[in-house]
Amino acid sequence: MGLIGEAVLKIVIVFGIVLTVLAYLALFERKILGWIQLRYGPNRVGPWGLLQPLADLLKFLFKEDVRPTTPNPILFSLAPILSLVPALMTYAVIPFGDRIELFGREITLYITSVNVGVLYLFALSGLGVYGIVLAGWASNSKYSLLGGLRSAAQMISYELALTLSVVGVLIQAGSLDLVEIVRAQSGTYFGIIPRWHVFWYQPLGFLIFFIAAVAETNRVPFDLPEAETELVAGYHTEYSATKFAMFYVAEYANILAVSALATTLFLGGWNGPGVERVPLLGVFYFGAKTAVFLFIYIWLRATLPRFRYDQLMRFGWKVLLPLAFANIVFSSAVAVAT
Amino acid sequence: MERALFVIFAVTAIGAALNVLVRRHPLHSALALLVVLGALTGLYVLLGAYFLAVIQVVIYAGAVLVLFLFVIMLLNVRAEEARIERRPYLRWLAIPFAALLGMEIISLVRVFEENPSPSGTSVGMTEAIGRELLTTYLLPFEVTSILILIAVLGAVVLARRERR
Amino acid sequence: MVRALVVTPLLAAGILGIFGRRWSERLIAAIGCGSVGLSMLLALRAFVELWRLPPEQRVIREPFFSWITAGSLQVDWGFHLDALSGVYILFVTFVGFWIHVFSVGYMRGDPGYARFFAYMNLFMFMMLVLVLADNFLVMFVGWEGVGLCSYLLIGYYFDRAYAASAAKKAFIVNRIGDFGFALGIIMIFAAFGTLRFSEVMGIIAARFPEPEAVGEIGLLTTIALLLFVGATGKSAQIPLHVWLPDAMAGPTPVSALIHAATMVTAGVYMIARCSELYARSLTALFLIAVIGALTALFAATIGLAQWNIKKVLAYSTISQLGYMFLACGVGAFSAAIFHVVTHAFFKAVLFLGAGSVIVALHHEEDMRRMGGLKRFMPLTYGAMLCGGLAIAGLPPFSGFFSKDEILWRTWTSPAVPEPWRHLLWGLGVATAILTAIYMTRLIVVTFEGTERFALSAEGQEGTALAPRESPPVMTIPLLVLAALSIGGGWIGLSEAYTGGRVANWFEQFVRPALASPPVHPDHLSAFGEEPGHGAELGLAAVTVLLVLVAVLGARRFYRRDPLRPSPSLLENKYYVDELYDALFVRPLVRGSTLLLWRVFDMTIIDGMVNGVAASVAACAALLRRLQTGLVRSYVVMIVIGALLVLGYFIFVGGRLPTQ
Amino acid sequence: MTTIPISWYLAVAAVLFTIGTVTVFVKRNAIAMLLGIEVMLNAANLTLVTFSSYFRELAGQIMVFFVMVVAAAEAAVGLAIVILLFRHRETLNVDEAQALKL
Repeated sequence: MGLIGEAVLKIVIVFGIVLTVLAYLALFERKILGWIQLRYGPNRVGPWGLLQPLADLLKFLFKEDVRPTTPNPILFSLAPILSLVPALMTYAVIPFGDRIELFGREITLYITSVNVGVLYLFALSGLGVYGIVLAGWASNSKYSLLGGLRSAAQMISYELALTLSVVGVLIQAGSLDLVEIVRAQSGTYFGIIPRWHVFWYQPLGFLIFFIAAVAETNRVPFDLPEAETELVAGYHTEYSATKFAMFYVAEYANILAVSALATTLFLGGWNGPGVERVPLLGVFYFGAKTAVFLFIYIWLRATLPRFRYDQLMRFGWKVLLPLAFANIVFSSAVAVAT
Repeated sequence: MERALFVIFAVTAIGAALNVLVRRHPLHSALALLVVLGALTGLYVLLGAYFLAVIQVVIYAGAVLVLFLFVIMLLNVRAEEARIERRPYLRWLAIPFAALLGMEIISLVRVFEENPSPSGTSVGMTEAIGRELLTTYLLPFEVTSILILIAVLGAVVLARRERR
Repeated sequence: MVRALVVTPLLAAGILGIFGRRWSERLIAAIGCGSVGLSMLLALRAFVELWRLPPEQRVIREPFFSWITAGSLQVDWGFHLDALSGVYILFVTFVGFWIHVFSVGYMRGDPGYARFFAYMNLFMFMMLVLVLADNFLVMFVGWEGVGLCSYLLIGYYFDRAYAASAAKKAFIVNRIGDFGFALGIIMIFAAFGTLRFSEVMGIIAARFPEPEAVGEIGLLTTIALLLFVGATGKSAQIPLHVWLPDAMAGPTPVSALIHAATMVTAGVYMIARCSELYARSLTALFLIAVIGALTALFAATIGLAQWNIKKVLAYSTISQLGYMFLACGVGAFSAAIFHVVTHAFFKAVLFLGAGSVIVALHHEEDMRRMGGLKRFMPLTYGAMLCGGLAIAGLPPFSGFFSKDEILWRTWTSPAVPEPWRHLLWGLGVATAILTAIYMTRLIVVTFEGTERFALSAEGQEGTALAPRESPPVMTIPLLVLAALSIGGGWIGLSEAYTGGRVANWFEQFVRPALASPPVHPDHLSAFGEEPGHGAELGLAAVTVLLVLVAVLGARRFYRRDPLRPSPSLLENKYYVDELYDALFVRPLVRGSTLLLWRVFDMTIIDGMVNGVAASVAACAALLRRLQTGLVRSYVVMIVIGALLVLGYFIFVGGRLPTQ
Repeated sequence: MTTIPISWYLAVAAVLFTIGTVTVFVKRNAIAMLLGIEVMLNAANLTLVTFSSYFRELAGQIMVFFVMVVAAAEAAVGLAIVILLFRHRETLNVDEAQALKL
């Protein structure tokens, strides 16, 4: 019973933390956008606007749930759930840190370690499309439908590059288990440079992964499924209140998950100076690295214009995909040579 | 526990498959197929084929079925309407053949009835499958990759709008 | 590693074949030669690895992939590197590399540059497959593959009728031999149930302790003779020798590589590879020895009378191949392989030298229009001289060692009955003398005496038309190979010369891969009585003396009148081509026209074809009603069909699998 | 570990296969027919995985892998044809695509 209790406890803690982080991520984004655009950003609710997420939450909960006339009311309600659940399920395998000693027992700082962890994540990211596509379909609206269509095509296209960009890392680490991949990145070269994949043989893979990840999460400059200048709000045009909140949270959950994944795969996860002695420090390192990615996401949003649709497709298929293949060939060559 | 899970997954799979059959709208059929795939994933896990279970979700659910949805939405397919068959009397042929099928299934399944059921935990690991694919099955593997390439080219050529 | 060395030339061949057309000659040459060079280095590495193993375990097996699995037939692509194939890959890649380099200069300006190198590389691949195969079927792939490349390269100038027909001739004559070879392979599988060399030879060694006697046509003899038919085709032995002289229609490097150094020795290789089999059939060995000796003598006499420089060398090749078969026939497999190696060196030199001359004289191949080239092409002359002395068998050139070894082994062979072995030795010595004569004639007529080629209008050297020494890209390979044909023989120095103090290195090395010769019943009583080193030296001295006399005599003879006509019987190659034409080709053509075409083809075959077409049309008229255009009805038909078939197997056929 | 008899899995697969076949029979919509084919393929996959697991033989799972790949190829080409059909005929009813029949 102790083990199950421990697992449940861990799940509760992780989800508590993740949901809090997600709530503040929205604030974080608005603040940074504000600063970049020489504004203050939200600063009315609480000190420095720190209670803003709470206010937003209340607003979403108490707004009227407007439902369009649609032949598929069930699908319409199902879509946001289908979008949110896979996004949250990703955190089950992400290793936040190594194991620690607590109350005389060893506790791992991740919910579980699956030997096909990376594949599990890709499976979830593949399922994430359904929410968006079905939302587009069930809304019975032209804008939504176009958004859903775009999203389906875009996510299939960029998922290829995303998956292939990771193959190099997998070859180098020799495992599909995320914990093992992080362990493979411990230590340093020449005592200075960390043994992270981004520095050793996988810089190209990292670049492809990051770009494809931005596209996969429908963020600027790849946010065509919800391009407000063309499609009002794309697939979630017709959504409001709680259902809209679900999409909103799902988007941030995806961003956070992808950032955490990039950290795990390329930036050495929890690794950092002193982690061997104080494992709890790993969580801090992990958080810091992930935060850098989150900042870059917001930074991109503030600075880059949106792609045109044909540019997006051409970039994915004719630039990223060949590069990913080249990276696999390169990685295999390195693996054979060493 | 095992049996309960098996029954849950099996019933889900069959029920969803019936939905694929019964639904008039292709989109609903496709979603029912998604459920079938999910249930099968569960069965694969029960059988110890973890790699295939994940791959099932990645390839079938994540790619193939999304493609179906995409096309359904792109063409804005409507629900099928009932129509009158041209040769309704042929319908009666179904009965003898259904009987034949039933007999065949039963006799084939019964072959394995008394079979002891060893568990399959050791097979199905990613590494073993990868090793087999790139050694024993290298030639089929490469041939399949060429098949995929041809399929991609074929799809592109077929679906391309002709330029004038 | 063995895989890499085999596959490298194939990759290059593919690349050149597909993309080479638009590339510059420089790039093509780099890829063409580079791949073979790489292959050579890899072969060297593999050889060294083999060398490091203890002598009795010198086998490297490298499985590649499984190819055919059908019932009990299991054929894999696997490579088998032992002392025998190790020697082969080493000299094949080495000689091959230098001939490729030579070709860079020889083929300059040819419009089919890339095609040429693609074929040559493909040939190298096939040859390596042949040599490294670990079973008969893969060897057969290589065997047919080199035949194909030979065909492609003989017919390289396919716009010339004689080249095209020479290529066809080579292909068809080889087909006759291959038919025997294929039958032999089938018999092996039928008899032993496997095709792997190691397994087949193991079964033979275990099941047949005693050799089959002379005149006994048992299982082993049948297989051995069938395989030997293949060898006569590939290695141009009587009666299937007719294709090789015509094969000279291809570019000269091709003649050097395929039709002198490597491919034509495949027959010898095959027999050595199956030495365990041949050592158990005295009949087959005897037949091989006789055919080899006869071919050697017969081709040497023709070589005396030819005017085309390449034809002389072609007949010389046939003759030398005869030597190798003689060696196999008397059970001296290692001597045969040794001669293959030295022959590869000196014959490559001779052919490349001839190529150099031919280029210098703007593709003139008739020796009657050569002469006096010594002055213009000193390097080529020097190289050719080395090659010539080597093939004539004068010490210390390489040919001496191998030829002497063969003659000595013939004299003392345990496998051949008493009067015959000395008779065969006599034939061998006669061939050696003839070899010395025709080779002296070739060098004298080509390089010495007056200049009979057309000089420029002023008749002076230094003008555009005067022959010039070839560029370094051609002379360097010549010199390298010439050096080897001088010194290459020392690796097989017979123990007799050191009084038994130093063992024959080459023989020591290849012996584990080969069988020891069987003992003929005649010799059983005398068994154990080793002939002394003195006898060996004495016989060698006799041969050398005879050859020396022949060389000097021939030199005087041909210097006086280089254009001395030869007996027309010899010049016309004993009318063998005409004989075959009258015996086989014409009856075949007439029979085909009258019987096969007019009667069989026009009535029976055409009748069948038209009848089938008509009946298909009639059936189709009925069946096309099934094609309703309704996809779903097709589905129903498929499923009903499947149900019925399944039902048949379950309820009627009773083939239900049971646990 | 597993106490489920092999025949249970096979029975499920057989039923799924039958349902898939009937789907292909009954539907006139080309996309729905393709969906039926997917059901059939999945049923076949289930038998392969079952045997693979029960006989501890990896070959079955490898075969499933190939089946999935071929199914993906089939879906890509099939859907391209469907799109083409729709463009030319404005319909997805396969019964109406019979211009080539005799």
